[in-house]
Amino acid sequence: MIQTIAFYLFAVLVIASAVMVITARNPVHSVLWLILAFFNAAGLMVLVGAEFIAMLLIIVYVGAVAVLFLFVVMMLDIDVAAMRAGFIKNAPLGVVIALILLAELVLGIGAYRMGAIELGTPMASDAPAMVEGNTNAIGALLYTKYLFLFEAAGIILLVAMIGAIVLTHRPTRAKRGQQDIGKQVRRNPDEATVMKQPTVGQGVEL
Amino acid sequence: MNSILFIVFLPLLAAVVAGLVNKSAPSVFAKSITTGALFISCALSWPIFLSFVSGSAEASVVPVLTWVQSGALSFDWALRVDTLTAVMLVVITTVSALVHLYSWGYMEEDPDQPRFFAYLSLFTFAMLMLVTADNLVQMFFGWEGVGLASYLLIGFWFKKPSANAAAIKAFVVNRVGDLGFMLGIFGTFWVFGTVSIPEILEAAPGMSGATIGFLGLRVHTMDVLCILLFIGAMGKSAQLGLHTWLPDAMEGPTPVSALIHAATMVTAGVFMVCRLSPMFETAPVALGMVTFIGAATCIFAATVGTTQWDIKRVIAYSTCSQLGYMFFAAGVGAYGAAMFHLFTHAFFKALLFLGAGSVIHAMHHEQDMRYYGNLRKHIPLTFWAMMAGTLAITGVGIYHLGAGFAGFWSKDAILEVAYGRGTELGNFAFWMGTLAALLTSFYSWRLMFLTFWGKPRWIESEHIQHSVHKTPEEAGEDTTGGYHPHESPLSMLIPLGVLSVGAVLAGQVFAPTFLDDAAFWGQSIFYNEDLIHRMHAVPYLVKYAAFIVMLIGLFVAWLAYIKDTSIPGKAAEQLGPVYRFFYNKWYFDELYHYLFVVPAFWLGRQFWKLGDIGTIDRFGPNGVAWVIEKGSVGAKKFQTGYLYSYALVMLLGLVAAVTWVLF
Amino acid sequence: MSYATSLYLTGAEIGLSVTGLVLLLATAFMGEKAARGITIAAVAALFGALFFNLSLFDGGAAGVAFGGLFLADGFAVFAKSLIYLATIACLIVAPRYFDGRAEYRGEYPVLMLFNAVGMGMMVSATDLMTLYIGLEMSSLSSYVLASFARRNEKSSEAGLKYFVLGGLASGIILYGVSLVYGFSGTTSYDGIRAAFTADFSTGAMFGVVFVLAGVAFKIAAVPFHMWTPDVYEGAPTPVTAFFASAPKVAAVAMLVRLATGPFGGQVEAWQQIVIFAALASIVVGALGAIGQQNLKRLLAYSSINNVGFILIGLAAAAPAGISGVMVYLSIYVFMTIGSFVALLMLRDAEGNALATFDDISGLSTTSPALAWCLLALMFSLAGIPPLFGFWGKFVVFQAAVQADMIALAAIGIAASVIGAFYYIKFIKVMFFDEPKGAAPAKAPVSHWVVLALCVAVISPLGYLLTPWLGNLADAAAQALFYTA
Amino acid sequence: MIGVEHYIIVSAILFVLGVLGIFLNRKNIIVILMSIELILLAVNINMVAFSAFLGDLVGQVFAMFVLTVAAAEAAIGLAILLIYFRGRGTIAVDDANQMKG
Amino acid sequence: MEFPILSLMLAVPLVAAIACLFLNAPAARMVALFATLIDLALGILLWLNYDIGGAQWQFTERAQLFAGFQYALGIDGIALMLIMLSVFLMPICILASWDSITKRVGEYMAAFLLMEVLMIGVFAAQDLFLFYIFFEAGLIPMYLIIGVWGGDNRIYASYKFFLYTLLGSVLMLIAMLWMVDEAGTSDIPTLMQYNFPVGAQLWLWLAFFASFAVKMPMWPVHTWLPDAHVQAPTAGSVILAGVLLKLGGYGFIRFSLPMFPDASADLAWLVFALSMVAVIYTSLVALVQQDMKKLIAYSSVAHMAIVTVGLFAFNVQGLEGAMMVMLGHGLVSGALFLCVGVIYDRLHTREIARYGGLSINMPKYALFFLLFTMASVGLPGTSNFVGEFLALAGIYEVSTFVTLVCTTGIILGAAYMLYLYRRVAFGEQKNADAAAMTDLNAREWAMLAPIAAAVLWMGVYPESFLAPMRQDIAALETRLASVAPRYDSALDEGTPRATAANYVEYEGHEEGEH
Repeated sequence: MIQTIAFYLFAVLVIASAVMVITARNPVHSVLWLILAFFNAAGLMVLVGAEFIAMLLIIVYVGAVAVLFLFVVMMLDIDVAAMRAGFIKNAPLGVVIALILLAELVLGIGAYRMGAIELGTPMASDAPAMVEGNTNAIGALLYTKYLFLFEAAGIILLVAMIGAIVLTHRPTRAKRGQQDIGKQVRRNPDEATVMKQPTVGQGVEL
Repeated sequence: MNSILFIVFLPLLAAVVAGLVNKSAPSVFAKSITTGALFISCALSWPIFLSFVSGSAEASVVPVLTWVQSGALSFDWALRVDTLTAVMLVVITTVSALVHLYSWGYMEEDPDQPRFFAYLSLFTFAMLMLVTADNLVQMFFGWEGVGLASYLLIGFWFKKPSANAAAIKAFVVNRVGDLGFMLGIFGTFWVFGTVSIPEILEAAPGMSGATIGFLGLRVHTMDVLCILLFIGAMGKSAQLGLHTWLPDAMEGPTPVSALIHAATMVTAGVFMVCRLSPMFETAPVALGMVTFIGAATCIFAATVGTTQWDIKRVIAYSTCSQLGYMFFAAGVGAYGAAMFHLFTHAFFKALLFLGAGSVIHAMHHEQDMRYYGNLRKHIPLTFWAMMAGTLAITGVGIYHLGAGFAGFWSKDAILEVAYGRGTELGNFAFWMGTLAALLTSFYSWRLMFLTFWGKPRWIESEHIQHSVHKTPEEAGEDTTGGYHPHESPLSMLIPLGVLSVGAVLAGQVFAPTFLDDAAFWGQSIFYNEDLIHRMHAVPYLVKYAAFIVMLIGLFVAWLAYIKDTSIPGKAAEQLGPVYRFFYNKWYFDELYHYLFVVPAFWLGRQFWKLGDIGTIDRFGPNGVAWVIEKGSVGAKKFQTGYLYSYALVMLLGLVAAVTWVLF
Repeated sequence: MSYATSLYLTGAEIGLSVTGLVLLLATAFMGEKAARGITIAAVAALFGALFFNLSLFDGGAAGVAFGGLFLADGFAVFAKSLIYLATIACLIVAPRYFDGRAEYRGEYPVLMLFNAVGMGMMVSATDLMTLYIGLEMSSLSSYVLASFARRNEKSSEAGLKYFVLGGLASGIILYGVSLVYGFSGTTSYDGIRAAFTADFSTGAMFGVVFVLAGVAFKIAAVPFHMWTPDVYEGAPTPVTAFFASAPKVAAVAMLVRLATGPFGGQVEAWQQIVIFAALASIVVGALGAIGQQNLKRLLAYSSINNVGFILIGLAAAAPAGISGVMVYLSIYVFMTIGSFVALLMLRDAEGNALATFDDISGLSTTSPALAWCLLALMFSLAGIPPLFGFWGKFVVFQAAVQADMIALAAIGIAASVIGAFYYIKFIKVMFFDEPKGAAPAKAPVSHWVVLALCVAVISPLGYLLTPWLGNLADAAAQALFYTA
Repeated sequence: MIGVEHYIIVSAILFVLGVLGIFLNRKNIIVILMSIELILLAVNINMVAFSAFLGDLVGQVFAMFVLTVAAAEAAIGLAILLIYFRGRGTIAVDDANQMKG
Repeated sequence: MEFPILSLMLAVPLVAAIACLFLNAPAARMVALFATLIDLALGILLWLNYDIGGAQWQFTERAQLFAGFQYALGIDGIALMLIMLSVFLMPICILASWDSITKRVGEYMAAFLLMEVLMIGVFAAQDLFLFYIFFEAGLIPMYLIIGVWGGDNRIYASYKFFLYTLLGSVLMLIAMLWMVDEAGTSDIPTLMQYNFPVGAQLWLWLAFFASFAVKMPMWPVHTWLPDAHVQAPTAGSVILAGVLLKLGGYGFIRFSLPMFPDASADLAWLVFALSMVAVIYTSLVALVQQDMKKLIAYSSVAHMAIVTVGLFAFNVQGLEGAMMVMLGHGLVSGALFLCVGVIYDRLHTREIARYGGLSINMPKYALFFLLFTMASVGLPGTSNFVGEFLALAGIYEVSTFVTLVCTTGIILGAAYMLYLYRRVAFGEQKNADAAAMTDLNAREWAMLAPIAAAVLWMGVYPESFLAPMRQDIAALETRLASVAPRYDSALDEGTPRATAANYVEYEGHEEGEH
C-alpha cells in the first residue's frame, strides 16, 4: 500500500516537474525542476529495487549534469526578460500529435487493452540472481560480460571530454598586459636604459 | 528487242550527263547530247511499233535488275514491250524528240538550257519506264518520275512565285492520286499475291465475284481495286476533281506543256487503265466511275476552255477535256479507241502547244489572246500548223468520204462507241462528249480567230510595250505599236511541220489498225470485238453528230469573233453568273483552297501552338518540370531551418509509423 | 569463448582506440604543430585496421566476441572496410582544408579514430547495448566534428542542430530499445529474434518501430532527414564528406543487421515503413536538391536521395537485396567522397570555397580536369551507364524485382529521373555556361590522388571490380542470413 | 498493486513531455538539452522497470550506460551551445536558422 | 575464336575518343576522321564477310563477366545494316564539324567517337544489360553535344532530351530485370525465343514501349525531338536523326516483337492509333514551321510513324519495309540536316525566310538538296520509297484504314518538303548575304556525295540491303505468325462472273462501214 502511494507520489511529481522543466520561463528554474524530476525518478527506481541506478541517477545527473547545466546557464548570462515567450506557430499540431503518440503508447503498450503485459522471458544465463544486492550484481555483470562496453563507455566519456575541450578551449594568446615573468627577471639596466646626448633643436633617434 | 534498253536508258544517260556537266560546258553540248539521244530513241522506237502494226512482233520482257524481294512481294526492274507499249513508245519518243529540237529555238536565250534539256530527257526516261513497266511498282516509279520531272519543269523558271506554286500544286495534287494508286497496288498485291501486271491480268477474271474488306466495309474486290487505281489515273490525267494542277502547269515553258501536259504524261492515266483493262473489265462499278468521270471532265474542261484568255490555258483545258474522251472510251470498254485518241491527240495537241509556243515566241512572251490578232500574215507557217492542229482537234472529216483529220477518226470512234455501248452511262457520255465537241470546236476556232484574224491588239500587251518601249497612248492609232512578230527559227518550225503531218494523217493511216485490228492489240489490252461491231453499227446521225456540232461551233465562233466582236462581251454580261462560273473554272481552286490548303495550315499551326506547345509540352515535360519545381520550392520552404520544425517532422514520421503498424 | 579470441576479433577497434589514446597524448603534448603528423599516424592506423579487418575475412574467422556482444562476420568486415576507407579518405583531405584557418588540430584525427571505433561497433553489434554504445561513440564525435570550425557560425549551428536532433533520435532509439528489451527479455539479437516470433505484442512492435525510426535518422531517410542539408552545409567540408560516407555506411549496415537479424522474423512490421521511407527519400531528396544553389547542400540532398535507393534494396528483405545494398554502399562511398573532394578542391586563390553554382559556372574551361571528374561523378550519381553508379542502382532494383516488388522498383526508378535533373544541372553549369567566377586555385596533390582514385572506381573501369565486389557483398549478405 | 504498466505509462508521459519540450520551445536551446535529458530519463525508468519486473539485470546495466552517455552528451551539448553562443550571442531557438531551404 | 571484329570496331573509336581529349584541335579532327574511317572500313569488311543465309548470329563474341552477365556481341542482318548506317554516317559527321566547331574541338570529337562506340555497341549487344548500358549511355555524349556546342536555347533542349529519354528507358530496365529473373538468362537470342507469360507480357511490353516510343519518337512523346534537333550542332542532328532515332525501331524489332508477341498483337491498335495521329499531326505541324531544322525534325516523326505501323503489321513486307524506312530515313534526314548545316555555316540562321533562290548561286547545293528532298518525299528510285512502300503494303494486309491514313503522309510530306525547298532554293534572292553564299566546297561534296550515292543505291537496288535481313525477318515473322492479327482486308473469292463488265452482245449487222 505504501508502495503504491509512494509510486503515485513520485510519479505525479516527476511528471509535474517535467512539465515545469519545459514550461518554466527562466532556464535556471528549469534546471531546478529537472533536478526535482531526477530525484523523483530515483525514487521510482528505488521502489522496484534498483537502488544502484537510483543513486547513480542522483550522483551523476544531479551532481554532475544538472550542475553543469546550471553552470552554463549562469555563465551564458542570458537575459531572461528578453526571452521570447510563447510557443511555435505549429504548437497545437505538435501537441495533438504528441498526444496521439502518448495515447498510442499508453494504449498500445499499456495493459489496458489486453489485461496484463506479457513481458519477454529473460534468458536464463543472462539473469544473475538478484539476491546478493543490486550493486554487487550489477558490478559482477559490468566487469565481466560487459567489460568491453564498459571500456567503450569510458572512451565515450573521453570523447566528450576531448570534444568539450577542443570546442570551448581558447588557445592562450599574448594579450596586452600579460606578464612574462622570465622576461622581466632577465631584464637588466644596461639593456633597459640608453644614454643620449641630444643637441638642441634636434630630436633623438631611439 | 534489246533496242528497248537503249530507247529507255539513252535519255537517262543523256539527262545525267547534261545535268552534271550543266554549265561547265557550253549549253550546246547538253542540248545536242540530249536531243541526239532522243532522236536515236525515236528512231529505234518506230521499227518496234511498225513491227507490231505489221503483226511481226511478239510481246516480250527484258529483265534489267532485281529491285525488291520482300516475302511474296517481289518486283524487278524489267522492260516490257507489247503493242500498247509500242504505241506509247512512238508517241513519247517522237514528241519528245521533236520537243527537244523545238526547244533549241524556243529556249535560245535562256541561261539555264542544260538544266532544261536534262529535265526533259529525265522526263522522257521516266515516261518510258512507266510505259514499259512489267509490274505495277515500276509503273509507279515512272509515274512518280514523270511527276518529278513535271514538277521541275513547271518550276523551271523558279524565280517566278507563280511557277513555284504551280509546280508544288502539280506535285501535291498528283500525290493525292498516287495515294489511290498506292493503295490500289497494295490491295492488288494482297488479293493476287503479285504485282506483276501479266499475272494480275490473268488472274483478274477469277476474282470478279470476290468481295473484300475495305475501311470496315465489305465491298466488291475488283471494284475497289480498280477505283483506287483509277484515282491514281485521275491525278495524273487531270480528271475532274484532281484536274486543278494542269492549267496552272502552263507556268512551265511551252515545250514542256507540249510534251508533258499534252502529249505524254497526262495520258499516263489512260495508258494505265488500258494496260489494266482486263482487270477493269471485272469491275463494273469502277468502269462506271471511269465513264462518268471521263464524261464529266470532258464537258467541264470544255466549258472552262471557252472562257479563258490565256492561249496556253485554253489548250490546257482542251487537253483536260480530250483526256475525258479517252477515259469514257475506256469506261465503256473501247480501250483501242481510247488508245487511238491518245495517239492522235498526242500529235495534234503537241502541235497546238508548240504552235502556241511559236506564237508566244513571236509575241514576245505575251500569252493573252486578247492582245493578239491578225498574226496570220506575220507568222504564216505557224498559222498553218495551228490550223492543222485545230482541224484535227475539232474533228474535221466526212464519214462517208472516209477522210478526215486525226481527231475526226479517234473522237468520232469514241462518241460512237459510247452510244453503241447502249447503257445509260454510255448515253450520258455520248451526249456530254457531243456537247463537248461543240464547245471544243467553239473554243478552238475562238483561239484561231482571236490569234490570227482580226485587228492587231498588240500594244495593249505589257510584254509588247516593254519590247517597243511605248505605252498604248504613245502608240496611238497603230495598235501594233510598231512591233514586228517574226516567224520562229527552223528548229521550231521543223517539229511543227512533222507534227502537222501527224495531225493530218495519223488518224487516216492508223484508224483501221487501232480500232478494228484485234490481232494488233493481241493480249496487251482487253479487246471487245462485239463492242466494236456495235460501234460500227450506230445510226448515221450519231456518226455525223460530231461533225455537225463542229460546224455549229465554228459558226458561233466566227459570229462572235470575226463578224461581231461585241458579242462575247454582251454574252458574258447576259450570262453573268454562268460566265463567271466558267471563267473561274467552276471555282475549284477556291474550293480546294478553303477546303484543304487553308485548313491544313490552320490545323498545322493549331497542332503546333496549341497541341505541341500548348498541350503536350505544357502538360508533359514543362508541366512535369513545373510540378517538380513547385515541389522543390515546397521542399525548400519545408526546410525552415528551425530546430523545432525538424523535430516536429521527425515526430510526425514516428507517429505515422507507429500508427501504421498499430492498424 | 576465450578473451583472447574476443580481443582478436575486436582487434581493429582496440587497435584504433589505443592509437587514438596515444595520439591524444601526443597532441596534448606537441600541440597544433604536430597535427599533420598525427593525421598521418591516424591514417596509418586506419590502414592497419583495414588490413587487420580484411585478414579476419580471409581467415573466415567469423566469430562472436564478448559473449555475444560483438560479431566479426563477413558483413561486418565488408562494412568496416568501407568505413575505414572512407575515413582514411576524409582524413587525407582534411589538413589542407583547414590550412590558413589555423583551426586544424590534432584532436581532429583522434576524434575520427574514435568515430571509426564507434562505427565499427555499430556494424559488429549483435547486442542492443553494443549498438547503443557504438552509435553514441560515433555520434558524439560526429557532433564535435560538425562544429569543429568553431569560429564559423554555420559550423556551430550545424553542430547544434545535429546534436539536438541526434539526441532526440538517440532518445527514440533508446526508447525503442527499452521496449524491445522489455518485451523480449533480452538485448541480444539472437535472443530478440527468438522471442519475436509467434505472438508479437504491440509493445514489441512499437519497440521495433522506434528503433528503426531512430536509425532512419542516422541514415537520413525521409522523414528523419531534416537535419542533413543544414548539417552538411554548415560542417567543414571534409567532415561533410565524412558524414555522407562512413557514418552512413555504418548506420545502413547497422540497420540492415537489425532488420534482418533481431527483427528479421517480423519483416511485415517494417517492410512497409522501409518502402515508404525509400520512395519518400528518393522524391524528397531529389526535389530538395533541385532548388539548391549551394553545392554542399545539393550533395546533402543527393545523399538523402541515395539513401532511398539503398532502402529499396533493404525493402526486398532478401540476400540479394542486402548484397545489393552493400554494393550500392560501396559505390556510393566512392561517388560521394569523390564529389566532396572535388568540392574541396574548388577554392579560389584566396582559399575561399567556391560554394555555389555561380562560382563553378564554366568550370570546364577554367579547370577541365576537375570538371570532367565532376561530370563522371554526377552521371554516376544519376545512375547513367556506363558509369559505375548505374551498377549500384542496377543491383538494388534487381533485388527488388526478384522480390516481386515491381511497383516499388518502377516508381523508384521513375523517381530517379527527377534526381537526374539536378545532376545534369551540375554538368550544365560546368560545361554549358560561360565562366563567371574565378578559376579555382591549384589543388593539393593529396586531393587529386583521392579524387582520381574515386573517379577511377566510378568510371566504367569500376565494372572490373564487380565480380570481386559482388562476391564480397554476397558473402556479406549470406553472413547475415546465415546467422539469422 | 503497481505493475510494470504503471512504469511504462510514467515513462511514456515523460518521453512525450521530452519530445514536446524539444519542439514546443522557442525560448532557448538549453531547455531543449534538458528535454533530451528528460527523454533519457524516461528511457531509464523504462529500462529499470523492465529489468526489475523481468528479474533481469541487463536493463539496469543498460540504464547505467545510458546514464554515462547522457552525461557525455550533456557535456558536448553544452560545449556546442557555448561556442554557438560565442558566435551568435544568443541561444534563442528562433535564431538558429542561418541555414535553411 | 574468330577475329573479334566487333570488339575492334568498338575499341577503335574508344581509343580515339580518349586520345582526342588530350589533343589540340587539328590533331583531334584528324584522329577522329581517321578513326571513323577505320571503323567504316571495318564495317565494310563486316558486311563483306557476313554470310547471308548462314547462321542467324554471326561474329559472336562471348565472355563471361560476372553474376551471369556476359560481354556478348554478335549481329544478325538487321544489326549489320544499322551498324553500317552508323559507321557510314560517322565520318560524314566528323567532316560536317570540321570547320563549324571551333571551340573545344578535342572534347567534341571525343563525344562523337564515344557516340559511335555506343551506337555500334547497342546494335551488336547480345546481352540484355549490355544493350541497356550502351542504349542509355548514349545520353551522355548527346547531352554534351547539344549542351556545349548547341544553339541559343540549348539548355532547355538538352535537358528535355536527356530527361525525356531517361524517363522512357528506366522503366525498361525494370522490365529487363524481371525478364532476366523470369527466364534465367540475359542472352538476347535466347530471350527472343522465350515465351513469357501472356499476362506479364503486357506490362513488359508497355515498359519497353515507354522507352522505344520516346526514342522513336512517337506522338505524343515526340516534342523533345524538334527542340533537340534545332539546338544540336549539325553533326549532332545528323546522328540524332540518322541513328539514335533508329534505336527505337531497333528496340521494337529486337525486343518488343519477338519477346512479347502476344502483347504486341494486343496493343498493336495503340501503335496504329498513335502512328496515324503522328502522320497527320506532325506533317501538318511541319508544314507551318519557319525553322528548317524543326521542319525536318517534325518530318522525322511522321516518317518514324511509318516505321512503327510497318513493324506492327506482323508480316514480312511490313517488317522489311520498316527496316528500309529506318535505313533510308537515316541517310536522308541526316543528309537534309547536313544540307541545313551547309547553309547554316554560311549565314548562321536556320530561318527559312532568310534564304531563297539558292539555286542561282549554289546550283550544286540545290541539286543535292533536291535529291534529298525528293528522297524524303519518298520518290521511287530513292531509298525511302522502298521502305515506305513495303511498310505500307504490309500494313494494308492488317488494316486498310491505317494504310489510308498513313499514306496521306506521302501527300503531306510532299507538301511540306516541297514548300521548304521552294522557300530555300527557289524564288527570288531576297537577301544579299544569302545570295552571296558560295557553292559547296570539296569537304561538303565529300559529305553529301556518298549519301546521295547510297540513297540512290538503296532506291534502285535495295536487294543489297534486304538480302542480309531477309532470313532474320523471316524468322521474326515465323515467331509472330501465331499472333498475327486478323485481316480486315480478308478476301472472299466468291464465284467469278461469266462475262466482262462491258460485255455486249452484237446481234445485228453492221450499219456503217469505216
